[in-house]
Amino acid sequence: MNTLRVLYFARLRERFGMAEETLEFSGATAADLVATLHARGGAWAEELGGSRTFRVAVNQDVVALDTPLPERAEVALFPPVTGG
Amino acid sequence: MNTLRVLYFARLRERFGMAEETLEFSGATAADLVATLHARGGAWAEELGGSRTFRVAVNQDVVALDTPLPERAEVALFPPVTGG
Amino acid sequence: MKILVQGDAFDLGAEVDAMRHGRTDIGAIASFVGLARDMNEGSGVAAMTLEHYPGMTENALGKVVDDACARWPLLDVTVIHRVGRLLPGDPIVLVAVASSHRGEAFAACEFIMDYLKTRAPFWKREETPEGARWVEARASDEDAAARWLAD
Amino acid sequence: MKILVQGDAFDLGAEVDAMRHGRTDIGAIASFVGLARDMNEGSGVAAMTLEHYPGMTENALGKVVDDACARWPLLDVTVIHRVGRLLPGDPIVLVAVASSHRGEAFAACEFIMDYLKTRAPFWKREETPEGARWVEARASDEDAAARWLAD
Repeated sequence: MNTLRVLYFARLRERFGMAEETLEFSGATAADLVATLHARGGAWAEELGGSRTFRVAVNQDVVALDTPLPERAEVALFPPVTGG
Repeated sequence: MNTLRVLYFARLRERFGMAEETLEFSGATAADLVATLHARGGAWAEELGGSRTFRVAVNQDVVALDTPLPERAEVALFPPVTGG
Repeated sequence: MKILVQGDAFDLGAEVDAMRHGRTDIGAIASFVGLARDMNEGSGVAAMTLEHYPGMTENALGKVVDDACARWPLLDVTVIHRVGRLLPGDPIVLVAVASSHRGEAFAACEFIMDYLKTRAPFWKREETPEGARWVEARASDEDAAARWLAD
Repeated sequence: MKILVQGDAFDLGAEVDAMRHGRTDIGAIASFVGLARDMNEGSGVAAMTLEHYPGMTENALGKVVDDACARWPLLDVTVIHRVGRLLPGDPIVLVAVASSHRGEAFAACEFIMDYLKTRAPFWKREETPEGARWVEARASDEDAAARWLAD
């Protein structure tokens, strides 16, 4: 099992009702983590089900969904950025 | 006769040894004025003889040499600008 | 190089003066200030709150600045981005770029803004008469960043 | 709109603050400061003197700003150009452009600088170890201005 720190920002933080959680994860890739979260249903299924756009960062770099998650990775899910 | 106020700037002012003169002019165009000044010889011939680039402004607008000179025009001769 | 994420206002004049202080090799400083507007997407905006991802934000801004320095011979770069609650008229972001010549300074300043808009993890939440809403990312910002890839 | 030709130094921060003061419709202010460098064309420059054509200078700058306002929806423009003797490191010219969106502000600011360089009657005389010399116009400045014609 891989112990991940998972962070949520902006709309996802609000919709999921949490900014951060620690997760025991048995999958391999970012896509596996998204599938695990999606299976929680409700806002998780709505936001991660494909109709809304989101980004995944692993250890503070935005990555593609097929990226493997390193041990004890910091994973963040968030909407496309809107700064500046 | 047309009474012109003729101004010289930058390198032309230095080479001609004057910033301004009043000139009784019998020609029609900016080219005629340049020919008149060129005929003075020396620095006038060198600067206005075609090997050096210069600009002519009539009443504060840069013009082509075939532009007619209005009555009592303010005519300025100067090198290409180098501000900013 | 100076990269800051802060709640406080910044001082454009002081930042540009700090860049040029004691130097005689800078010929051009291009700068940009982005401000909170009272209108967006057809609605009045009473205030906005900027959220960010501490740590990743500074890393992402650092990479954008590094990319700019790899493309152009820059003498100095300053990027300051505010977070927290801001009112219409408040400055949000400052980018200043010093170079020997103006073309490089303008290009790098616009490049940094375009990439900051698409790569740095900031999110805007606007307070409007219809309630609060998260600002949606614009396709035009993706387009603005993508045009640098063709160069 | 504000166009000034002056001997005194200008204050970038104060000029940009004056543009945005009391307004909430400006989203972007792009600005540029050109500075006197200690080197040009391979020679050290100890000082420079800027000469201009009073009257025509203000008219020419006004036309450049009008052209920019005709091309882009600008909210405000400030142009300040210094004349007289300047030392390396001294600011020479300031252009600041306010608009709703950044693309217009950047484009107009660069456009104004490019046309100012080729249309406004200023001339630089540099003091170098080899003596004083008038700066020659650059073909690259003509090219920079000409590229706006293709748009």
